[in-house]
Amino acid sequence: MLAFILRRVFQAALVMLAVALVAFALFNYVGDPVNLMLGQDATPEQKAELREALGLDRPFYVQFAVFVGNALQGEFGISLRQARPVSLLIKERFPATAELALTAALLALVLGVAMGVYTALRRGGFLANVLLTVSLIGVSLPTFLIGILLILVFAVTLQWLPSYGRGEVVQLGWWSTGFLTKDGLRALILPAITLSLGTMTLIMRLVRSEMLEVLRTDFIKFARARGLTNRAIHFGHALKNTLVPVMTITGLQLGGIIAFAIVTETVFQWPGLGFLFIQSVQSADIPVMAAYLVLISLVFVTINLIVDLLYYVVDPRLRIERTTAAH
Amino acid sequence: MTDFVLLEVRDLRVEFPTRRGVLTAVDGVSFTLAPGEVLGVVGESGAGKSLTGAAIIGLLEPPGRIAGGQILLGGERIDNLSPEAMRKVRGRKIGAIFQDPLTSLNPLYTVGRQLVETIQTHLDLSAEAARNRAVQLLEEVGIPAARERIDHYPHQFSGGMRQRVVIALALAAEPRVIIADEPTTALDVSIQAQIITLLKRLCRDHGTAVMLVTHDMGVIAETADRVAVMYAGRVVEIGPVAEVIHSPKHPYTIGLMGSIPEFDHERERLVQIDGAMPRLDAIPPGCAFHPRCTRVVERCREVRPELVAVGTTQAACWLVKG
Amino acid sequence: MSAFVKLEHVSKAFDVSPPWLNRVLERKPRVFLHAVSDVSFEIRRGETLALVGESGCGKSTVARLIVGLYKATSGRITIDGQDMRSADDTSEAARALRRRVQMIFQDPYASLNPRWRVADIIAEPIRTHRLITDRAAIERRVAELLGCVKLTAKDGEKYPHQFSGGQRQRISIARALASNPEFLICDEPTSALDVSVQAQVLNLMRDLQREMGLTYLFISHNLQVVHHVSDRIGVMYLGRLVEIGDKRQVFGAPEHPYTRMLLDAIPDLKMTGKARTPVAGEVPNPLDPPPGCAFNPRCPRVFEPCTRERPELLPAHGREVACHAVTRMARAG
Amino acid sequence: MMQALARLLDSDLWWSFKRSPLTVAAAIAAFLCIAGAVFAPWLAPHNPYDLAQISLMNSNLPPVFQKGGSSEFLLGTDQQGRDILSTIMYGSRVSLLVAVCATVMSMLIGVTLGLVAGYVGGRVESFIMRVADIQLSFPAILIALLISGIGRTVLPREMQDQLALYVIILSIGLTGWVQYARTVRGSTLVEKNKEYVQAARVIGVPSFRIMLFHVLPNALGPVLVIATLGVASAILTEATLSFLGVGMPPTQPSLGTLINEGQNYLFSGEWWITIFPGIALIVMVISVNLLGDWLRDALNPKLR
Repeated sequence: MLAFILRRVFQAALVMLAVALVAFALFNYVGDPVNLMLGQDATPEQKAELREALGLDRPFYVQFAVFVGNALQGEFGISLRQARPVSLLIKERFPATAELALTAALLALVLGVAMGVYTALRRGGFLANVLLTVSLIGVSLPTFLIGILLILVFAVTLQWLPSYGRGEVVQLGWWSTGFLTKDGLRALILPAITLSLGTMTLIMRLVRSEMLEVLRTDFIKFARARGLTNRAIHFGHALKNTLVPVMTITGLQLGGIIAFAIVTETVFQWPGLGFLFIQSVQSADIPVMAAYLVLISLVFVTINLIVDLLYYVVDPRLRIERTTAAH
Repeated sequence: MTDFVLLEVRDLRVEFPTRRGVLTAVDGVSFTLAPGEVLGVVGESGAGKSLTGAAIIGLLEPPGRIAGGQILLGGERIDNLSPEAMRKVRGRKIGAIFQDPLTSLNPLYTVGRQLVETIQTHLDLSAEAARNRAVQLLEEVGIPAARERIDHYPHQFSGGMRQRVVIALALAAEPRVIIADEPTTALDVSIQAQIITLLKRLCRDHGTAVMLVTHDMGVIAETADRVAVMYAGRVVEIGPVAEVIHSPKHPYTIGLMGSIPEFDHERERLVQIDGAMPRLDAIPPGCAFHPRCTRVVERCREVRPELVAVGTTQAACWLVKG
Repeated sequence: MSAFVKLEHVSKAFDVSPPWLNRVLERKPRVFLHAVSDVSFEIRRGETLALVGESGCGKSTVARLIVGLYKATSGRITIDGQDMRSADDTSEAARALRRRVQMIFQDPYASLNPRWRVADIIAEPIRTHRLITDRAAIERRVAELLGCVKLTAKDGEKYPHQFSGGQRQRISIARALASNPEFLICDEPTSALDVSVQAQVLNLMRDLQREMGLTYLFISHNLQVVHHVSDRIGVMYLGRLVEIGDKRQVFGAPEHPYTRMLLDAIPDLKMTGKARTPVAGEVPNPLDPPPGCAFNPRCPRVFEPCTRERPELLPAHGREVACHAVTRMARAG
Repeated sequence: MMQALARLLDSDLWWSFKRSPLTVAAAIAAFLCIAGAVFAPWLAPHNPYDLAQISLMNSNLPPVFQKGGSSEFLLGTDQQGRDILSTIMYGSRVSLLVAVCATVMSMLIGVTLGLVAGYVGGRVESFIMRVADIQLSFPAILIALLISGIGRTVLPREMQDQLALYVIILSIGLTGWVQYARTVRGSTLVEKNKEYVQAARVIGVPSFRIMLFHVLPNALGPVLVIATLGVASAILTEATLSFLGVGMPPTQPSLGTLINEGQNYLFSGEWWITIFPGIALIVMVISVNLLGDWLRDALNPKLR
């Protein structure tokens, strides 16, 4: 157990280090920060001065160490576009993305698993076929188009829901939440649906195919032969075995939600990290890009770590060493 | 023993609709099973023996379906029961054991949980009583330190021990009939002998009847009271086991017995049946065995022979005179 | 006749250790699975030696060691005086040796590439070893080989899935024969087949041996089949040879308690009323074999040295046996 | 040739194809989309990028079935007077080109790495699969964004539009290989242990020949399925990138670029500028996805 956790944590740390290296390379070598900060017409003296001030004349590994040290304290320098500390920008934007992603992830997980189980058990049934067809559309529709269509229908035509922004938010310390006002919740509906739809259908299709696979196994057949109720077979035996392989992919999909938040936030002008990131990509605002990359990687790595640990809880084959098995 | 019929299969027909038409995998199979009797069903792969078993417990995999005939348990039809009624029959009145003990158990639950679940599904017992019964069952199938091992997961048992657990599960609600589908095929010879001995003892003690499906004549010889030989979906010979083994009537049974290598007399060559069992989509007209039969006559190619009684056995062959 | 195939103290261990981090943290040692330990035997030209034993006894590993699919951890394997280890490299000698040794596998469904035509499958050894280069001649040779295994030249145009299990196994045999080998290793060649088809394949193998003077190593768990095909029999248990000798000796008057138990465990087809005596217990975990004689926990004749000292394979009553009880009796008698 | 055709018409694959009307419809739709895209210069009613052919007089015309629509511009025009139908056809051409090139690139990288990992094993395998795991935990869209973001910074501004096509193919192609690698490695591990591969080794066939002629052909079934679905998802990724403004430039618009440009007119009522390219995109992706789904089920022996 300890070795398992240690190995996972070590791998996670390795990934983070690799990401930090990429971010650092971005920061320092892609587009000369001195040029970016001073503009094209600065004098060589000015450049040299800034170079020294930024520590760019020091050896590579020292610079990297400083970068990592700063990153650990949440320091990523000054945004080139907005001329404000990156950490401040991120702190402002983080709650918006977190609330959106969390809502979407919950929607996707709960509905995705439920629909997946339903379509597997009622294979060939009418509603199951409808859900399957709809899910195909869900997989085939790009997130941004879903957003646009939802806006067209619910905001432009019917005028039921707002088409952009977070609505009214309440400040809790530095955290701003939209969960506590009616306006904020209304503003959340369309973006959350947009963001969750793709993941939801993916999870649903995955659960369905895994469940069908499990339902074909010998132990399910043997459970039927023992006369267990359908309830016990489907929800006791099949579902648990289905969730073991589904967990990994679901973990990855939740990471996907954060990535696609970029798109959703762009469509709905949602003042979150993704929107910030896309603006920084368009204007080559490297410090923000680097900070976003590190932060998002941290989230991914954490999700993956949790999924790995969940495996350990669910599957006794991992928990109990094979070699201790007696006869 | 034979005056009371526990399980009766009448003219059973199992079909599989496919793109090239409907395939008949089991075709007019009839037999009876008395309480405490062991009926061996033997045949090569594709003969329809496992499907017959699956049809009896109502677990044919779609698109396979029972297309004709009746199955009676204690005089009552069970082939037309509702799914829910049939579920109550499974495990309670008819138990089943499958070939591979490695895959027959859910890997994520302890053996005890699976046993208790099965017991409580069919018997009105408290959790504690069910658990006690589970321990008792494990002891009965010869699992040492059952009280401790009940909380182990399937992967912590060896192959032979797992098959014992499977047997305990099949017997959990004291069914009157057990369908054992190749219960020893996946096991080594020495373990095979242990499992067969166990199965025989348990069924004698509980008075359970067994339909033993296997391709191994040796297992049949030492276990079964009667044996049905199947070929291409039909029973070609059925009778008391000693009779069928020592004086087989149907040319297929004769060939089958001759092709088994034996210790006592050394032969330069084995008796071989040329060709292979026909595929379901190409079953020859007349007697399905005629293309491989060395004693084929004109009528074999055209008219299908029915089972006729010869002494205590029955065989479906034109050369056999009743 | 001198030995054609010779194994001297051949062992094969697989490293199945837990990952490094687990070993360090949980203080676990490296673990080796000794699949084959110190196995020595000879096969004479033209004879059939059979290896029997239950699953996990190492008989298939022996087969794979001889054809070079595995490398032996220690020991020496020679074929016609030539060391198999030279088969590692791509030298001309190694190629020549490969040509002379071929193998027939267990599963007729997995042993033929489903995407190749049968004719191409059979021609592969010919092309690989460049035995014939002329296309028409290859075609003729393939037709001839198909004839050898009672198939027709037209069957070469088909794909494996169009054949039954028995036919496929015959195609495998034709492929093995294509390089004119002298030594065939048959790893459970009939255990996936039905009995009536098994008889066809066994008869064919026997005919081919007669016609071509082939040497066979026949591996099987089925004692009746082994008895039928072999001249000599080796019985394996947990990676070791426990008894080896002439078929009539070993099966007629088994000396090792394990051989005896195996024979007793065979179902009695003649129904002489003799109940089969199940062997007590199960094969121990091969990662942690019992000390001394590996069979001692199941042996009815176990006595003091068995749990302490591993018995050597020694001649006794016209065969070789690795059993303290037998060698002591032999010495006393 | 005739023989091969006859075999195809008799195969299970063709049978399952004929039996599913949805699949036939998808195949027809996919064929129309692809033909319309590939032959756009010959089939399109106008050339929207020929300045001589467009006129501001025709700007913002609604589609033909709405009031004010013209039969010359079946699906209406955009703000510059370009025929929407024609821009869609030209746009599909770009989308499809990017998607197919990126898929082929992913496939080549993935299949090679997967085959090598599966067949060689050991440290090579651990390394490749570890990289794949890490890559997989980052969504493709993010990596693609990063690559095109870097491209944007590194390349001189005047070259950006010219090179956009290559940058975007590269960024989508580089992120898609993991699935191929994992699948091919999986089937390679299975096939490698099958007895026909061992038989080839016993015969003395060299390793690379075994990989190429024995293992690879048997591992390709699932690759075909992934590639089909991969084209669909590459179309989506490209559209998303273009929508975000980091994909194809307006001078060389793909469907995503068109949707992005049209989006600004959504609120002022000119819905057709964005909705029709959107529909084209959806039809293209759904039909390809349907074909991929069918192929997966048809090739999966367990479902038969």
